[in-house]
Amino acid sequence: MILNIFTDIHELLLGLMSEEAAHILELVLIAAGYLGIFAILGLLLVWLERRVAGFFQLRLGPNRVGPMGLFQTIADALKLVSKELTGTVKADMQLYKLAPYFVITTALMSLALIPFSYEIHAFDINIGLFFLTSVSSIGVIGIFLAGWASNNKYSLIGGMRTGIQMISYELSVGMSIVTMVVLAGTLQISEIVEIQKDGWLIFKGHIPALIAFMVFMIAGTAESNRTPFDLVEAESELGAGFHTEYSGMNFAYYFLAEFVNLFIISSVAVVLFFGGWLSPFGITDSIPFAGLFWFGIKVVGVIFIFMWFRWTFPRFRIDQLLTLEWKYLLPINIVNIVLMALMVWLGLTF
Amino acid sequence: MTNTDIKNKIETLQSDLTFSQEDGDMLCIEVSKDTLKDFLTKLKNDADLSFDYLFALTGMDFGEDLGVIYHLESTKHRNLIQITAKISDRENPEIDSIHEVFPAAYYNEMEAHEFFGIKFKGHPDLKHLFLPEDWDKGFPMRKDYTDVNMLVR
Amino acid sequence: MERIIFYIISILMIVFAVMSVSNRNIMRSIIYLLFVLIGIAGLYFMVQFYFLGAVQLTVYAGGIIVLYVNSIMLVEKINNPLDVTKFWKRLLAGAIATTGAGLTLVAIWSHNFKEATVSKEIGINEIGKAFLSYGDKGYILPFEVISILLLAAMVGAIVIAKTNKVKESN
Amino acid sequence: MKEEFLTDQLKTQEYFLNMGPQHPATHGVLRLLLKLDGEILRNVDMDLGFIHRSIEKMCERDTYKQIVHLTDRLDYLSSHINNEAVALLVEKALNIEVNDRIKIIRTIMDELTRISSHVLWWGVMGMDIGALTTFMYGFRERELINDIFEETCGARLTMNYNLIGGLRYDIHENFVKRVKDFVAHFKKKLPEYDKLLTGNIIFRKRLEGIGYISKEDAIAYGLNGPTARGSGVSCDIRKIHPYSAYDMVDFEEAIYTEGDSYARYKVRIKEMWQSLSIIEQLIDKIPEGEYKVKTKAVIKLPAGSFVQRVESARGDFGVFAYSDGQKFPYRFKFRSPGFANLTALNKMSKGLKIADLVAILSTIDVVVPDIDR
Repeated sequence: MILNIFTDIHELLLGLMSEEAAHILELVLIAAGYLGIFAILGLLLVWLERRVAGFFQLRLGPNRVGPMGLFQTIADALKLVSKELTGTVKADMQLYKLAPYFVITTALMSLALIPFSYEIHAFDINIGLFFLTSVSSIGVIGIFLAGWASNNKYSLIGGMRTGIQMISYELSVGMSIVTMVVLAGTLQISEIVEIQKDGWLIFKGHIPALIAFMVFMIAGTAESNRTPFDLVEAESELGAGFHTEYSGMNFAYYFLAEFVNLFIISSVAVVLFFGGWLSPFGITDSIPFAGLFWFGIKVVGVIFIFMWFRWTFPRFRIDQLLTLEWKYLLPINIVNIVLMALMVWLGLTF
Repeated sequence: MTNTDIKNKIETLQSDLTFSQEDGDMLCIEVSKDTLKDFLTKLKNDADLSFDYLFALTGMDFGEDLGVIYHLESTKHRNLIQITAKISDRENPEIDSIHEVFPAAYYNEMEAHEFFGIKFKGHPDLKHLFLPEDWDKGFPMRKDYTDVNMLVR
Repeated sequence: MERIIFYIISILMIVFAVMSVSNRNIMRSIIYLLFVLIGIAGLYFMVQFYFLGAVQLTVYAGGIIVLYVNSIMLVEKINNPLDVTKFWKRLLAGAIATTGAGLTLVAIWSHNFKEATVSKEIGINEIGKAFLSYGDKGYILPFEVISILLLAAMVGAIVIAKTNKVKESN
Repeated sequence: MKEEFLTDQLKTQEYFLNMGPQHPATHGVLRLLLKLDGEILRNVDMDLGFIHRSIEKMCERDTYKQIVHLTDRLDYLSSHINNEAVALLVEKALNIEVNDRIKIIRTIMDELTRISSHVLWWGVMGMDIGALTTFMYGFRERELINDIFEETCGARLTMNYNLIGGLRYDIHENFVKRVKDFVAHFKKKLPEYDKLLTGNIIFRKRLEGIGYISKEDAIAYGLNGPTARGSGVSCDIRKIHPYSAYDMVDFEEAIYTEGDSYARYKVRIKEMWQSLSIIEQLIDKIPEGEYKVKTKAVIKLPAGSFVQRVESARGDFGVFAYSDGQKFPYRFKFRSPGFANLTALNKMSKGLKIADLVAILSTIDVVVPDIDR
């Protein structure tokens, strides 16, 4: 069986070396695996974005390199790797070079918490969702630093906008997660998925869950800096915003991290609202690794909605963005939490 | 209003004016540069004329004199008139700025300044608008300007 | 192996702590401070205090540092290096720090630690209940005090951003 | 108390931001010097001339027939209309009477040019506000118009189709059918534009009340074209001083009185509908006849000043010729609509945010070669 593949590797390693060394090697292997997932996910999502953009914009998108243009992003990545790393003379070089790694590390750390299927789940701790939000709160610093250390006014404005935007909308993301946690009764991601075996949470929690889902989608778009909340890199205003001065691979880090963050946000939405890796009505739950397929389908569906937003909506202005968060989303969220608590207390959930 | 009507009306406002092209579609008036600003203000504020729209401000090099041509239109009556003010001093040409009367003149005066060297008295910021900031090769739109790179006719 | 990781993290923390206080670029020292705080969180994770670690990350790394970075970016002469403090001030600060460190060390050495045999993972439900109870093992008071800490951080940020008017008039 | 605290205690530093000459929002090489307080605009100054080609000086060494073709390079999006301005000027000065066929073809081409310019503006407008898809939609229709142009005279953008005393070629035999096809197609697509952008709540919030300029200020600053008509100024040269075939058609001047960016946006959308209506009225009425009037080989204007104004896609495009009776003009001045509109930018955008400046700049619809001349 395929399920045994991990155990087989474990035993093979144990046969070759001591337990301690095997443990370290396994950790290294998992890390390498996740790095691979990171890169492939990023490239795949960039490709998907371009195809979706083409679909919305009456054009084809990349379709020459490889089947359906699948290798186009790989070609682009190779180009970026081979490019010169430029920077400004007056930049704070130390922080300037450090900044992309904040973004990429936090994205990678969050990825470890994503349950791709029942079998593939690297870091399943009891405070999973809380850990996810706390890690992603550090990612802001990377963008902040990039904006500041570039010593470019456009970058600086972009960086300041990020700070304001991320701090504000993290609240909404967190609150809508908390609403769903009230319903699920746990923060552990695998448990949240298990609870949904008899029905996805979006159906279980009906009205408050729907509100939470909408708020989560809005705030999630803002968290991943995508249109209509892409003020950070608003290209018609700021050129490229915080990463104006980055080139080559340093730029690619931001680019990849943006798409991986999109994936993480979508995964969280899938876990919280659409039953994670579970198949509808449990039709394929007995087959190992089938969860991977269902999880993938659902995540791509949510990602498609995000991309739909991006290629349809115009951009907000910074004060409108803050008004939306503090005057609308936050009060709605607070009321919604109370509503959800009442529902759970009165047993009105399905 | 016909050109004759406008002419008659304008003559009551100010005396030292020269009229021409009365049978064309646009009345041309020449005014001395010292009374120019007053004259334009009167034209703008007069209820019957109300020339409130500065259509164009053109710097001129008449050969002997420099000058500025103003085209004014009335958004009420839709008559276009042309007002010419000549400046005889080529070395240090000066004329009153009218940007307080017509804000539209602000950037146009900057343009006339850098291409013809006409100084507009009262203009707060006569910097180079089109030419580079360190331009010192004279005034390109004047007739006596020669540029080695420029092809002759 | 855990021992090795512990030492690596500790050494890194000490190095970054020293760099943080000795660097004259305010932005860099904030970032070094961030590394120290992340290191502490790392130690918590090592002993499987996940909740505490995550709180450390959220409150200190994600909250306070971001607030400080945000407000420091508003400071006028951010690119200028910080002033070197006066000698007696450094002496005083050093003395206080040494006293504090000494007290901590004395407390640690005088206490009779028992080695934990089973590392028990504390459930999130228990933590939640403990936070809201004011009984014997309740944490409602410390929980509220944390909010005062955040308030203090905000006040600190405003103080940094505020222009020193007295200095300007001189 | 709040304001006092902000100004006294939290001292903020104003800084300069150099927007352009290479910047996506400036649509070319326009340099804006912004004085900012945070993101709030305190002052907007401009530095021009990055593509100044001194066309006015070049005109002084060219004959009138040559000058027609220099005007393409001003506002390249309404090149046909610019050509027409010079042609009409010379025709008026020399009393050359052109027949109705020429007039009607010129008018149809004018309106097609206007639609193609507005469609491009609409695409870019969406892009400036952040909706990237509009650009592709705009180009879809623009391509059809450019195909018509290409079939008619071989060029797609700078057409040089107008000459003094007529047109360069007769229209292609497919012309009428293709124009009709386009009108039918565009009538279906224009409501799509409204669905995508006009009714969008974010888009409206971004434009409504932004970049306000009153009617009086609009006149004083010399605003013209759709920009001024958004403030309620009636300034359509096609109505006021009709030229070519505009006195034969019935159309409405698009005027909105709000004076904000959204009004300027609506003016241009309405103008596209009006242009369609004008084309529809004229396309079946093209009479038989010559496409060119014979003119002298060397054209000399009588001494004097001549002004011809046309309504280009950007507004009141004026040509002023000062002739001393030679075959070259003594002074040739182009009154560019974009330059006049740009002068009010500071007035419109003071106190707003950078994002608003971008929105205002695109509702003014600047084309930099037109401003720099």
